[in-house]
Amino acid sequence: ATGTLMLSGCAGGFDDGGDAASGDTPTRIVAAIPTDPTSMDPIKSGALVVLSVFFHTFDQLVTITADGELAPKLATEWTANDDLTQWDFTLQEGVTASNGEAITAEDVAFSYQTILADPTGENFAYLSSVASVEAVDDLTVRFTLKSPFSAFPRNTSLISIVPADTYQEMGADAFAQAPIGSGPYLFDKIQTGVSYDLVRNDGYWGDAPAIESISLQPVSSDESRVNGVLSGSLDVAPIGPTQVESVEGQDSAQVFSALSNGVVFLGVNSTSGVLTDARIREAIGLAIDKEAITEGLLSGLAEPAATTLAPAVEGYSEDVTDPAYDPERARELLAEAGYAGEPIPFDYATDGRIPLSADVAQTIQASLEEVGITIDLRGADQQAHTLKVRGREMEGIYLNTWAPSTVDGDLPLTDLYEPAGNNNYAQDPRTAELAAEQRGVEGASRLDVFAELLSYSNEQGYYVPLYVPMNNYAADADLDWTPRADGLFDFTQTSFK
Amino acid sequence: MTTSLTLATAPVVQRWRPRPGAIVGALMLGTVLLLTALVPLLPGYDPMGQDLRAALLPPFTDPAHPLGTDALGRDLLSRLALASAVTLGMTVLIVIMNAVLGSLVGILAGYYGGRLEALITLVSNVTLAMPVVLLLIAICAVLRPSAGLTILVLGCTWWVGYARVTRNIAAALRRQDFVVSPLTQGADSVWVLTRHIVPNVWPHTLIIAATDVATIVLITSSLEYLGLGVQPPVPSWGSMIFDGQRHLAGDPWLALLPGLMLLLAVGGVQFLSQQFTAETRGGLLRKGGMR
Amino acid sequence: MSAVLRIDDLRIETDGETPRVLVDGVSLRVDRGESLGVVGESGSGKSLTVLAALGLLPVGTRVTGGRIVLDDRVLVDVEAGVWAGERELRALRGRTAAMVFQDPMSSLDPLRAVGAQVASAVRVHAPRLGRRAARERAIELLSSVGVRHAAERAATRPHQWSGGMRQRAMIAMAIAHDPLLLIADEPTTALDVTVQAQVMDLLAEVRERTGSALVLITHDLGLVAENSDRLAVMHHGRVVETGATRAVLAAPAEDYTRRLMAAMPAEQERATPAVRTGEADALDAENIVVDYRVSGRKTPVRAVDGVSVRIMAGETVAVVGESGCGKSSLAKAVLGIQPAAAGTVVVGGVPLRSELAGRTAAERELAQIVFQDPYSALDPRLTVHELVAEPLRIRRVYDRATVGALLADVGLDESYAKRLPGQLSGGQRQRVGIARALALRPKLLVLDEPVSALDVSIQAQVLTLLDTLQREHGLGYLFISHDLGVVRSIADRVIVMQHGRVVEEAPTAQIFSDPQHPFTRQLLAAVPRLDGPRRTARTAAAS
Amino acid sequence: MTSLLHRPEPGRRSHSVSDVLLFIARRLALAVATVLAVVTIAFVLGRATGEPGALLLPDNATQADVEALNSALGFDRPLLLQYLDTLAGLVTGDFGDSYRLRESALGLVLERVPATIELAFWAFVIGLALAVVAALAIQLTGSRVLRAIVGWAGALRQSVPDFFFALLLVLAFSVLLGALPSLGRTSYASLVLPVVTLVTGQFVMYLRLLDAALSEQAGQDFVRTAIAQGQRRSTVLFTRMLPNAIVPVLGMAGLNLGGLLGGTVVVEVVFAWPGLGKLLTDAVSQRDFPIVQAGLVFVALAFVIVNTAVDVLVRRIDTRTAAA
Ligand SMILES: Nc1ncnc2c1ncn2[C@@H]1O[C@H](COP(=O)(O)OP(=O)(O)OP(=O)(O)O)[C@@H](O)[C@H]1O
Ligand SMILES: Nc1ncnc2c1ncn2[C@@H]1O[C@H](COP(=O)(O)OP(=O)(O)OP(=O)(O)O)[C@@H](O)[C@H]1O
Ligand SMILES: [Mg+2]
Ligand SMILES: [Mg+2]
Repeated sequence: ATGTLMLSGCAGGFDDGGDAASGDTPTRIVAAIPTDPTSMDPIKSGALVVLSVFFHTFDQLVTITADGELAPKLATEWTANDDLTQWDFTLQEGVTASNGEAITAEDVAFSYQTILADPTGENFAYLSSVASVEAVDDLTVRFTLKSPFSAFPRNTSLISIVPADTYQEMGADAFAQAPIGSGPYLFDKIQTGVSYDLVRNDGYWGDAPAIESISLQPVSSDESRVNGVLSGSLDVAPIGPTQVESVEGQDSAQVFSALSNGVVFLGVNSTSGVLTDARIREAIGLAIDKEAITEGLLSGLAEPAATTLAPAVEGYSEDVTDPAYDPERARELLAEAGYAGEPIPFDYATDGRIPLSADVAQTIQASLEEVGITIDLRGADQQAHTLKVRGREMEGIYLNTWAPSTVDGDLPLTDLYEPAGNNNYAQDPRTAELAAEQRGVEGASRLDVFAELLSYSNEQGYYVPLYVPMNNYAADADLDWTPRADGLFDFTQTSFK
Repeated sequence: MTTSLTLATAPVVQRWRPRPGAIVGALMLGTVLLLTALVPLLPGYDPMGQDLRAALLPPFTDPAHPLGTDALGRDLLSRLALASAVTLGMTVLIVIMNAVLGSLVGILAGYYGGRLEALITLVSNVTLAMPVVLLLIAICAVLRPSAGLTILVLGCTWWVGYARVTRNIAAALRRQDFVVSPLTQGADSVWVLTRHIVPNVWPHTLIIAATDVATIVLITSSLEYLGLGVQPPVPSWGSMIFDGQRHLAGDPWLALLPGLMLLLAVGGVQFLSQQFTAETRGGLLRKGGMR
Repeated sequence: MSAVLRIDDLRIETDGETPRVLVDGVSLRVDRGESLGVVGESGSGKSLTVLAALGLLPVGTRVTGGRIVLDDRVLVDVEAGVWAGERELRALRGRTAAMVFQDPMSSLDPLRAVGAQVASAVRVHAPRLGRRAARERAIELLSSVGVRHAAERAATRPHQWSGGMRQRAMIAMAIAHDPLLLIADEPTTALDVTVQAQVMDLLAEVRERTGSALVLITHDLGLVAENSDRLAVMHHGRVVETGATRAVLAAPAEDYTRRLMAAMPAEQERATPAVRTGEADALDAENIVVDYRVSGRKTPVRAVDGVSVRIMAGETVAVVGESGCGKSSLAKAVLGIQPAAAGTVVVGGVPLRSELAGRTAAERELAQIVFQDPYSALDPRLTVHELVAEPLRIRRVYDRATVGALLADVGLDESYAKRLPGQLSGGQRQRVGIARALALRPKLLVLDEPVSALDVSIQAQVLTLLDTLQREHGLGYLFISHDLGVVRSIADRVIVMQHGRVVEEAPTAQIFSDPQHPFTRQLLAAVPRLDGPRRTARTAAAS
Repeated sequence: MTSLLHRPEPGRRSHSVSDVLLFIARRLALAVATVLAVVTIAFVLGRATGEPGALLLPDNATQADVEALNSALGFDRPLLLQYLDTLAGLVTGDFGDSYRLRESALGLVLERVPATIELAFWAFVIGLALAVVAALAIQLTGSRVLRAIVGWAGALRQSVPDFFFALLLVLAFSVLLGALPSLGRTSYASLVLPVVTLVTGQFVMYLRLLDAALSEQAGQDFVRTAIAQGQRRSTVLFTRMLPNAIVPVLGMAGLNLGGLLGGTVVVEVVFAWPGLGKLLTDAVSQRDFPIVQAGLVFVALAFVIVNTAVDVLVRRIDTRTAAA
């Protein structure tokens, strides 16, 4: 009896549909995402990987384009008062959710208010500057902020708008099972951790995308993603830098590489042990040959970084530089500081966010030991590492990365330089002041503040910026697509050749 | 593991008459051991020294790196030798820990039976139901992942196979007259356990241990696949294969060379261990007629 | 009269580079309806010879010379290069010649119902017979060998059958196709005397019906005397003497045959008892009760039910009875290995606790046991010296000389000291067991079937040794056996047990001359003797 | 005379009701104790690994946010209370919602179970079946060459780690030949590679056990009896030796199937197979305790159930063990 039971169990597990289209240009895209998305309820859920789903199925007030620019989405325009504490967004007319419910300012206000009501939600932190949200009229939403915030609209690109009545009727749990939005795609089938299937929303208010259906599938292993694309199981998948070369040689696939919005850097606990000495911190920066890492180890699929902001990110400035690779000078500084080989702990995560992190860490260890610094290399899995970062428990230097999903310098610099920031060991009041200051100014003057802050940070050696990695993708040879700097998927502009 | 090992086929460690398989096995294992022992004596031995400009050299192209270099430009031959020492060392430790622990538990359960046996059954059930990998992840989250931790955790959780077999043997031995007889002459249980049970059980333990060597090498390498185990920059076969598979398309030797070492070791131990298993092949069921 | 089986100059060797000759130039002949007895000590090649006749030699051995002809078909002729194929042999096995093996316990598949096994033996050579018909035939066969309620019993598995019943099932399978030749390799060694008699009766009866010839392999001369027409005596892989059974036994021509006969226990009581008076009783056990708790049963199994035994110093008391009557359980209770549920045990004047753990080491010394099975009684890894030294080491009184003296006592010289049990014969092992039991100078020696696993010749040696030792040390013997011949020659008194109770107790002479209880008489009647009544398949012989 | 032969049977205990009840009671007690122990160990390890709040919020969340979340998840309550809660959840079958996925943990685990069972079942059945076929072939042909070939092949396979072997399979059959899907659980074809990976790894172990057991059976008296009756060797092999040889192998197989049901993480990762192993390992590293608890309870139960089933099977095949 067990046998038949299991057999029928398996049969139920398979869906019979293969690729719908055959012969003609495919209209279905299967994309791999590197981790399991969390809940499909956009009010509760805000982890990065889920946004690859939400960008398709929900509307956000604004959107950030592939090249990092701010663009209208549900909101057609937005304005702020003079001191940047009150923002009004004007909404698109005639937007309806897929079940017919009209999306108005009420729905926007509801979505934001619900998020703000729960400080334990994943999205709450993006709205920490918001004091209140209200619908001024059907098509106008007003945000009142606690303090000036010039880059506020970028944060709204992460918040999805749900149809308020439907959400309340269904309740959060039921909504997560069968979410309804107003985006260009509808949820077709959700198999948690297996696949998230979307179909085109023919009633979408905006431009109709070319692709008819999208399947997003979590695939955690790099090798599996490459092979998935090479064997045709996947149409597009993020891959690691070492795999780029092997995909490039294939006819059936192509590689997309684009500089990301993130920076890989060394965090430095400047309050601990020998690292309290600025000369030793400087020596660490001088001892690392960033070029060797980006060109040798990462096969040119990264660029050396001089600041903790990537070029794609608002706030980046070319003027900020850091001293070049100079092991001689590093040795001198160490000698000056009287460094006597005290071991410096070096934490890194063996897997997870930074591709080849173990190799990178080993290279850095070797360079530092080259100039006479003793390194105590400590690997851990990503989660343990994250907990340590978040608990501010690092005792020496550590490998970390920051990639702002808003593609704006505000998020990382808050975290790196403001008192509550997770990476801020120095607690330097000057950095905190500058980090707050940029929110109150706009345009060129804002960039100036950024530049000042980043230069000061480099001088003090609070962080050692290492490199800006590229996002690499293997994709079907016929795919016409532009990858985003933040590594998320948005297939609304995508098609097959 | 082999529950079919009964007293009837008890492997009395017999006269040493090598079988062909055993010779092959010894040669395979010997190659690995020789490499492990001799390479560190070579002048160019440097498993850690990096040179990103000389990364991924193929084998037999540069006399300084006879087997080429890895992605960080480290000498592959040196790393293979170090990895062999690390992997074999870990494996042997783990196997010994489990063999001792498992046999002890099994012997006690088999000899005393009753509540002790029930308790041991429970513990082994829990051990089996608690996946080693989960245990390691959890423990590594508290402490740092390291070779020592892996040895400790695997060394304490892979004993159930030993316990099962030794339990059966000890239970069978307990009923043997030669075990009862010292008791009637005034001996206590310790006497019987140390003089009669343990010496009659250990040949079986030895056989399981021999087959287990392979299993443990594979488990540790699978754990390294998950980032648990030996920490970089110290290599192990498992981590070398794992790192190497990223370069499988362009530079396959990075994965294949440590894979070959693994093959030699696992195959070697396996063929050697067959030396010990009693060859009760064929029996009456042999083919043919009168001849 | 044509021969059913003819073996000429058969030679069997082991495989390998240095072959050992196991059977050398054996010639045998079995005529139709005739019964041939084959006797000889253990390892003399009896089994190999007959196994070769059906191509059943174990792995590692092979025929290297001679001729085997079964029912006019040449199976092997080494010189002519004739070798029967598997197919040909299969057609003969079970149909022309069938075998009954020694151990009915292991000769049946433990996982299959007995009826199914008989049915499959039927179907082998009658493939067209339907399953149902085969099953009916199987039940018929089982009934014909005296299995009552055969239809019901057929569905049960071998472990639910007693030894005698199993041997009946084996015989039922063997006669399924009325074979010309039945080969019985020690068919009764594992059975009680009473059951043995029944099985031999059955074989004779069956042969009367089927007219089969019989090859009976045994080391019991009494059994061949009663059950064979002709006799072949084997020794060291050769046939040393053949002839009509009665004639050979009456006037053995060969020295070896004479030795075999001399070794048979004399049919008389021993002349001079060794009982010592004035010393404390070796054993005084009162009302011993032994219960076995069995899982899934509320009431325990009562193996010994209120048995009292008294043994004086230097006295031998034999306990006899059929298998399962509680003899070993009684012995274990005395030793404390299986604690008595009730009753008292006093050894050498010292009252002992019922369980072994409750006895002090000094108390444990008082009673020692020699186990039934010399193979499991000795740790296979220890040398003879170490085995005998062990009790001394336990008591911390080890001394090389003592061990040497003990070994000398049992007739083993220095050269044995370094050997492992695997390098000893059964009799030698039993001597080591006795030496070890004597090491602590006990008052009471419990001998649980000490000679039943041994050849007659070795049996005699051990019995003589026991007698000598008893006289020397004034030991009391609790002698357990189901071989009444042995009992008669060594015991002073006999206790007959049945179903856990004593049914009769009397001096040996009285038991043998004037048995009171019907069960005792049954036991005595079943003992095969050289001059016992002949069981022959008369009709077959006449035809 | 014959009365002696027909002594009353020494009670047939194997089918008595109280015996069966006792067996069931023992097994239940063992199952409960196992699950309790597993849950307790998981709880202790879980609390030792730290509070998960920081892992659940984005990088820019503040310490205060994290603490608020941790206390919302109940981590600020006394440990004993948390433990009792866990036990209560065990009784009601409610392990709470996954912290990360915000869905019922038990539901998430059960969602993965079919995929795991499917993989484990096929790997087990095919592995065992192949081993039986190979062992029978070896016995039947008596071929040393065959035994050597299978032995070498087994050693070769065993010395390739599962993850590497899986990768080679994918390269050969998916990338090069394009014959089979390289990942996912979308069709019966996608079962092939993961099952092959597992089967080839298991098969050798079963084969060794079976071969040893069969070889031992070959020397048994009842085999000789059957041969002496003129039975075919193949018949003897199938009807006599195999059932007897399979008994000791079943015990080992039970252990193994139990292990497979715990999830085969490596295979699941390489083939993106949505099984329990990956879910559980992720949950452990992400400190998603509700899933860990629910998953481990499932694994422990599966383990006890499978082994009980094997015991029952063995008892049915071999009534002697029931009596012993
Ligand atoms: N498979 C075998 N390989 C090698 N030698 C064997 C094998 N089987 C039996 N022998 C040897 O052959 C000799 C004769 O054995 P066989 O079994 O014929 O003796 P037997 O007369 O039947 O003795 P028993 O009364 O103990 O059954 C013995 O010395 C035995 O050790
Ligand atoms: N450990 C045990 N558990 C349950 N019952 C037992 C046990 N040992 C013996 N018995 C039963 O007790 C009874 C007596 O057994 P015992 O071994 O004393 O017989 P025995 O007279 O020595 O027989 P044999 O001549 O076969 O050695 C038998 O019915 C047997 O089945
Ligand atoms: Mg014999
Ligand atoms: Mg007995």
